[in-house]
Amino acid sequence: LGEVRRYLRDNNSIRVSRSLRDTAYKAIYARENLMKKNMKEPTIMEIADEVGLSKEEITYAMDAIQTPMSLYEPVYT
Amino acid sequence: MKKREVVTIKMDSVSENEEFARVAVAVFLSRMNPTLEEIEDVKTAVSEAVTNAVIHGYQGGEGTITLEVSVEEDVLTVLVQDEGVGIRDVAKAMEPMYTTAPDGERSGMGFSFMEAFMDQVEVVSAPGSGTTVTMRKKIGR
Amino acid sequence: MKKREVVTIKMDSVSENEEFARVAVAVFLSRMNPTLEEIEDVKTAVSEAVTNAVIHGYQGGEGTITLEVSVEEDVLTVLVQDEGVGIRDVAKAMEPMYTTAPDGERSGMGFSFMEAFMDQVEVVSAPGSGTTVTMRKKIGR
Ligand SMILES: Nc1ncnc2c1ncn2[C@@H]1O[C@H](COP(=O)(O)OP(=O)(O)O)[C@@H](O)[C@H]1O
Ligand SMILES: Nc1ncnc2c1ncn2[C@@H]1O[C@H](COP(=O)(O)OP(=O)(O)O)[C@@H](O)[C@H]1O
Ligand SMILES: [Mg+2]
Ligand SMILES: [Mg+2]
Repeated sequence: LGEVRRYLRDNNSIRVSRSLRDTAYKAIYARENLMKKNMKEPTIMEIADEVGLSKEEITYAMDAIQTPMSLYEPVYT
Repeated sequence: MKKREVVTIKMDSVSENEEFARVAVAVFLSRMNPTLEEIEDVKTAVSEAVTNAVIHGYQGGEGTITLEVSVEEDVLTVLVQDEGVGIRDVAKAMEPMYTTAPDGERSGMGFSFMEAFMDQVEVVSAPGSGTTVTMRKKIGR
Repeated sequence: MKKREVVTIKMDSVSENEEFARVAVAVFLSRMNPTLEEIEDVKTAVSEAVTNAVIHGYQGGEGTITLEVSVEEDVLTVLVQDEGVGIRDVAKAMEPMYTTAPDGERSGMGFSFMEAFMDQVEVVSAPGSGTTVTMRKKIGR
């Protein structure tokens, strides 16, 4: 029971920073997929459609992870 | 004691700015380290207020919406202001399910949501002089 | 032809608002359907301009920063304005590596970044009457 209570409490108090990070990683993943599929840089709307959130939400989330462009730049070899 | 911090945003009354306003307030709120639930609550309330300004205040026509977001101690205050048609009977407008929109287009629950998700909602309005909705919420209980 | 859309944001000159400004502009920009790279470029330029207003314009003291973001056709315009100390010699200030900050604290590359990441950067400034930086970028080539 203690476990359940802790689980509920933790889930009610998820900090927004964590949820933003989750969204940002989904967006990066979506971008990679779209790049592979279309062979060109996707736009924010294409990424938003893929993730199922608004382009505004995605844009905000992308700022939460201070990922320099190079980290999610596809590796050209 | 921390100083009050305030940001004022002026934007056109267009539906695209509803999402902009929602997210902009969320970005501001993030400095208060809210939970996901708190941020969702505030976003819902802001959406309802801005949608009302666009749809009812300016009735889909041109106009400017002012958003003032501030934090003082642990209280967030959001003010949403339009210079639209205004409301004759504010008490009636705030009743659950009351709507002036034609046949089932709107739920009439906008003000009820604002009241449910924020701690305090104040509406100042008069016909011809626009509407100001001020909402407050304590963050991090 | 689509109408010009504009959002005006007024905020205190505090470093906490650098992030707010950067994200608010990015969120506004998202309606132009940019790529992530274009968003990063604009965010970097806005950061530099707002940081300059906070650090140089108001020298860490109190003041208001005005941000005006607009879209017309496929061009984004961002104006960052302070009413701080101003700049005596704008051409010199915009030279790469030029900085008035003491010993290596700043890189002197702020204006260079703005020019690199935006298509056009215009600076209007005079001692005592503040600084206005206007930046333009065409989105979606
Ligand atoms: N900003 C506003 N300007 C003018 N009238 C408004 C405004 N906001 C709300 N109202 C009035 O109050 C009513 C109730 O609003 P609300 O609870 O949000 O329900 P709904 O928007 O679904 O009608 C609206 O139908 C409208 O008549
Ligand atoms: N908003 C401003 N108000 C006053 N001075 C400014 C402002 N922006 C820039 N400057 C001046 O221009 C110089 C160069 O700016 P910048 O290229 O951003 O380099 P840095 O900020 O690293 O010094 C600054 O050192 C400062 O003297
Ligand atoms: Mg409503
Ligand atoms: Mg600088």
